[in-house]
Amino acid sequence: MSKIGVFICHCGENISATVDCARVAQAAAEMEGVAYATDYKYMCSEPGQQLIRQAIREHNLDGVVVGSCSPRMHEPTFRRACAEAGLNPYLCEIANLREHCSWVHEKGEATTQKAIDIVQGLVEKVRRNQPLTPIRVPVTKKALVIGGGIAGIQAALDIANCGHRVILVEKEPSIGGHMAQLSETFPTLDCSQCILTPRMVEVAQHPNITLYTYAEVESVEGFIGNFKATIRLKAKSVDEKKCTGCGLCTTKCPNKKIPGEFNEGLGTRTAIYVPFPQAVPNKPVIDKEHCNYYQKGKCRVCEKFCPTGAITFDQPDQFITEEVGAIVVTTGFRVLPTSFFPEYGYGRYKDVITGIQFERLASASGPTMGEIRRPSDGTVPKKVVFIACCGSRDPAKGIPYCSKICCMYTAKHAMLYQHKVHDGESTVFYMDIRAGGKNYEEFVRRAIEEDKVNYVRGRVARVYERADGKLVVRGVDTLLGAQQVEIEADMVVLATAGVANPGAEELAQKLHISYDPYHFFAEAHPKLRPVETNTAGIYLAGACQAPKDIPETVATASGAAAKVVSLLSQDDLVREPLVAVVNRCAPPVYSTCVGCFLCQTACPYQAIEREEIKDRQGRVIKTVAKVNPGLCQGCGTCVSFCRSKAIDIQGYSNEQMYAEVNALLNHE
Amino acid sequence: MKNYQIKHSDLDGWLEKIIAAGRRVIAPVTEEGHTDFRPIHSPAEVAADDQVQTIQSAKQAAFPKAETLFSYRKEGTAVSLDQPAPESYLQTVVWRARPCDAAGFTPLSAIFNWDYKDNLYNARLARTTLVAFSCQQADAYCFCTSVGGGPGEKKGCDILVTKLPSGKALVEVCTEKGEALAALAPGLFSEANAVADDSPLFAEKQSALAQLPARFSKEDIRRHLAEAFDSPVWREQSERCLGCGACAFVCPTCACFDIQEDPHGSHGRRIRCWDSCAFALFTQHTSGHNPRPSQATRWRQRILHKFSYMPERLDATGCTGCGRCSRACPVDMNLLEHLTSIAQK
Amino acid sequence: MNNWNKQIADMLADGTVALVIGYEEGSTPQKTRPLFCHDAVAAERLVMDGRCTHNLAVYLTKKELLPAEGRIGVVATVNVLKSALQLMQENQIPEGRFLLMAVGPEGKLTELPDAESLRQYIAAHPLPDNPEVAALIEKIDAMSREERWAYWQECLSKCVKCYACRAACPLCYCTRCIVEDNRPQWILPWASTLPNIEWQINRVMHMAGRCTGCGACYAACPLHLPIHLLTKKLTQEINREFGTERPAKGNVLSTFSPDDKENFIH
Amino acid sequence: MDENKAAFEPRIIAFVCNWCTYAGADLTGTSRIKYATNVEIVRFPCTGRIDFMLLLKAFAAGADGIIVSGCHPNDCHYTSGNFHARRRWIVFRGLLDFLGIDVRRIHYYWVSAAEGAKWAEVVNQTVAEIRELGPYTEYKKVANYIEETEAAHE
Repeated sequence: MSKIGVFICHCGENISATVDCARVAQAAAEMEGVAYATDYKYMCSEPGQQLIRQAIREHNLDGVVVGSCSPRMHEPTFRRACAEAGLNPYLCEIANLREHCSWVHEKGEATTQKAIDIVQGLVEKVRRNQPLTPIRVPVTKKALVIGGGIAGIQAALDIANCGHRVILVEKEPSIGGHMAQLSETFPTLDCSQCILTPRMVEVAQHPNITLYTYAEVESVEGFIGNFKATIRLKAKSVDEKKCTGCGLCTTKCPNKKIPGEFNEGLGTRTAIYVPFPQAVPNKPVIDKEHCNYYQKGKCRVCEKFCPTGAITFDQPDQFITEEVGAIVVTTGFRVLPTSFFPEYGYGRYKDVITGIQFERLASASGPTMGEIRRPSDGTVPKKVVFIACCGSRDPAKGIPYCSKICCMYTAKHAMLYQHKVHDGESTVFYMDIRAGGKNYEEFVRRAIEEDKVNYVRGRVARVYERADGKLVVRGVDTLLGAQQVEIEADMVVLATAGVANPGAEELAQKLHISYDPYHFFAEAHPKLRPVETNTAGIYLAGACQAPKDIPETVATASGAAAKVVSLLSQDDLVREPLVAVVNRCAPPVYSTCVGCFLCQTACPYQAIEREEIKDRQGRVIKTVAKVNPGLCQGCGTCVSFCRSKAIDIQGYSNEQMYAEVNALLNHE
Repeated sequence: MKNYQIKHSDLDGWLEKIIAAGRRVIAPVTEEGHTDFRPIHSPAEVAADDQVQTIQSAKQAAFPKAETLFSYRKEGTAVSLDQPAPESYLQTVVWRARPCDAAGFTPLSAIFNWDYKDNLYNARLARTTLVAFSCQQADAYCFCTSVGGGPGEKKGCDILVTKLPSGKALVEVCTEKGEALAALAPGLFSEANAVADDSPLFAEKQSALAQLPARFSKEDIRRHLAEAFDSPVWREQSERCLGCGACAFVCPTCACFDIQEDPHGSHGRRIRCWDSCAFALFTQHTSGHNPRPSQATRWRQRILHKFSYMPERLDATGCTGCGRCSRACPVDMNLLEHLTSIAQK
Repeated sequence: MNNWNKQIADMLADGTVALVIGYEEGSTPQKTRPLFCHDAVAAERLVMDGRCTHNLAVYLTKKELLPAEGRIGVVATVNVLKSALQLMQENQIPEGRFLLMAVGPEGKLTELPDAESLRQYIAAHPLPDNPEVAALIEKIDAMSREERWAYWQECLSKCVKCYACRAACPLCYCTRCIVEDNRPQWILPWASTLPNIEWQINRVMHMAGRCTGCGACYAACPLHLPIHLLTKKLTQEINREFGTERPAKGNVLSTFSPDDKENFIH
Repeated sequence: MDENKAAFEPRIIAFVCNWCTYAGADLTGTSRIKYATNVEIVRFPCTGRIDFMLLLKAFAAGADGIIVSGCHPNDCHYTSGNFHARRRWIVFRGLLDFLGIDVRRIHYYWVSAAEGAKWAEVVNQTVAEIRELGPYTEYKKVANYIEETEAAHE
């Protein structure tokens, strides 16, 4: 027999103006299982809470219903008051008599009756509430950061600087990512490498950071606070401990004509190579695909010349396992290549290049030492056309979204070009100029007004090569009444769309995080949880979520780091116990879960695992579902799905909800 | 009690009078090719008399599949109880039951009056009149003659009607309830139609009955069952059993029931409904332990209860040989076949 | 003795299988019934023809009936194979535990050792849709709502809750059926109209995307209530709304598409 | 509308998710928008949690109408609970309709936390429509009915 206390709040006159609170309390007193009921002017006030506490003690109450404002307002207040009086806080429920009753109805019998019904429903619910204790999950105080671009670097440094250990995994031979490729950065035009490389070095030297380059995450198991990641260390064919980074091998390698990734194919590298001079670590790897020894079985020139004997051919890939408490995914993005665009020649014209290729041309450390020269003949182009929104905002291309950074970098490119080629002419075709951001609009105005970049609002239909070898850009100027324009160009720069990295989907599946139709990783909530994923303990930063500029990338990285640090700063993770639970019962049944596991796909959080129930000899009796309380967020979708009702959710259990629904219609 | 002869064609007129007298009449009705007992309101609804059996037995007249034992209402601290008044039960006539249906009420009554006298059952039965028709055909599942019954057996009937090839029907009135029913058609059941005890019509009745030689005797079965508790036969016979309740629910003598609550806040009721020993949950304890953990043990219980425990404790056999369980069984568990094999072991 | 009976007798004799589940002659010439063969002698009784309609897959989840060691052979109809495949997808049949076998027109025995072979066999032996069932569904669809309610109310009021429909269904293998859960008492346990309707709604919803359409539920019903129309109708709806392909992982109702219709949500 | 219908006050249960519709209904209150008293709200964590059996139980307990409401697509606090719910309702509705259960009495809505005014409209509209349909007598009749008990009595 339960002893429920019912406390009806007047909320000043907010409730009592339309609801007869005394009558509600009176009606509640007569409800089955109610031991005490009263009304009071301000239940949330200290005297009101004291009234609840006192009644709990005096009447030995085992459940409380407070009829007051919305539970979204004062549920924590009243649950705390109950806890202070020794009652498990989860034995307290709130009847929403203000927002859902007194404020939305006129004064009258029906309103008071509705209030009574609401209370009745929650009395029946609370009679079936179970005392709950918050869930504690131990936390491994180490983080894994996947991706060593600026996002990963920033996140790793922030976490490491808070005293936690970080594993940073980068798939390329060096960290740095796209930012290392950039020439200058908008809107300040400071040199990208100058601001980035000190941070790269800091990562390498940080005592709390373990850096694995040329490495990839193979698999991830576990859950928040308790992940186990297996990392593949791809064979570098160079013993890092012996290598001094002298670079002799790279000068001796006979295979010199390999298009370099770092220079976006505009420069070449050798088969044993360091991607760029400031690489971290500054030690070479052998690219097996292009190495004569690996491909043809003969050469080993580098081995001959290496003064320290660091070359280790036939080194296998290594696998290491790291236990971490949190994971930050910062795997970045890529831009579409020019070959994606049939209207611009499918990448056939050498002087039609992407924005990132232009970055390399403009970079002082690039293949042209910072001089703008055409890839085809090395001459300085006198007329350059920049085309914005190449692919982006074009549903026909499958990319309806805005790539966000192109407006700004196109302005920057045009500006850099004008700075470097004083007699040059630059034209930008654009749809709209999106320059939202600190000093961004001013930056674009400067390009137009001071550097005289010719902005044409319109789409480019075609780029083609005339018989004389000149490129012609045919487009439309919508500000001149959709007039067709044709502009000759020595070079065309396409601001191609930023898209997800190949393999993003595969990684998401390894991590059990969700992704959008474009394979960008999905936030738990686009506004309020922008750096979290739906999988607790896994966070996102940077352009793996969507194209982002550097400030935003760094901000999300620091945001994700803050989330990680707040997680790792706890010994135990404490979570609301409103989670799903698979039942256990007496043998020989053990659990009424029949182990069909169809529920697994109903869970948005991959919280449903398999558990083997074993006898004392260790033999498996049955395999049943188990909800990982560390991952479960308590939506209850599995509960409604389970055919045999073997899963239930604490706080919204089948018994509770059934009783509440039935009780609401109790009065005749 | 008297016996009468009437014309086949007068049977409907009699039924009409019974209906007109306000009796609730349950009779075989054919829907979608299947015949079962249903309430009827006109003789035209009654199925043609060409089938061996209805799907279900007539037991529902006195032992419905669900019934309210009592209802309650709470106001403040006062509780009021409402129990159905036995007087309020309608006078019911089961029309064209079979002798095996009628025979079923003997073991059923024995169970419902074993220690506790079940007023609801008794009151319903007291208001039920069974008009049985002798069987003129039997099928592969029938075995009444092996368990003490017969296609023209009067025991348990209030009235037994036997249709004779001559176009006459011999009406044997067996009880006062039967007399009361005959009295509703005084024109038919007149002195002129009375049949003497030595009438040749009784011989004609015997010749009109279905021929069904006994395959075993109750005593054979009891003797074998006394030693069969640990026999492998239970597992062998029950392997294909699916554990549904079809056999028990169509059986004229199965009396197992469950008692359930139907609470609605301050009011509610307690309900009795059919249950079956074939269900795994039937004997499951709250602890999880089940003393009959397998279908084999449940099948054994079914047979032992009917053919060993009931004869020992109630002096009644829990089977009338109607064969309904076998016809209803989704996997063709044939009781006659199983019993014959036990008797021959 | 057919050649395939001999083959199965040999398999039982040499221990290839410890048990074979198949069909034998039933009580009347019109029907057959399930048979458990524990030895080669029993295998002589096995039959396979158009009368074999029981869905033997129902036994594959009944551990108490199956020998602890050894493989179990099943002489299966296509309906049995379809159910067995679904059971595999639902993690109910351990790999390699059962040897499913089909008997071809000339008595040729085909062994179907794994899910892939089952899939191929089922695809190669499509079962025709029962036009009577489709016609009945159309008839009910054509009724007014009130007529439909009257039809089903009348029909299901007859149900005695023997649960033969559940017992005969290979996919009703729950350790504890929802009707046996009394906290809360989801479905009132006695047989009367609403509890009967609620039971059928549950049974059918729980079959969503799983029902293989074998009709065992209807065949088992001692009262011949046309409850298979409900599962069939549900399958039709699911096929129409979500296509005939079932998700590779999970169930129709534990997966979704962002493009599912919502013309009824405002 | 005849007088009986006007006098009939339908009883309606609303099954709503905590994050969108419950909060939206809170906003209706905060905005002091008035609506009919006939609806009682049951709070669930997510529409994904709403068991179809609970809807049937509401009818069995005497509800004349039902509202089911949650987050708009892509707004779900749990990302996909509402998608799962939507699919469940598609199948469930089809089955109910085939059984002749009056699906016009179950109203489905998406009401976000910002749509306080919409919640008031949703309630008023549902109440008006259910009032027009009248009490769900045919369901209530079978809800507490035990054939044998009732049929066999005077």
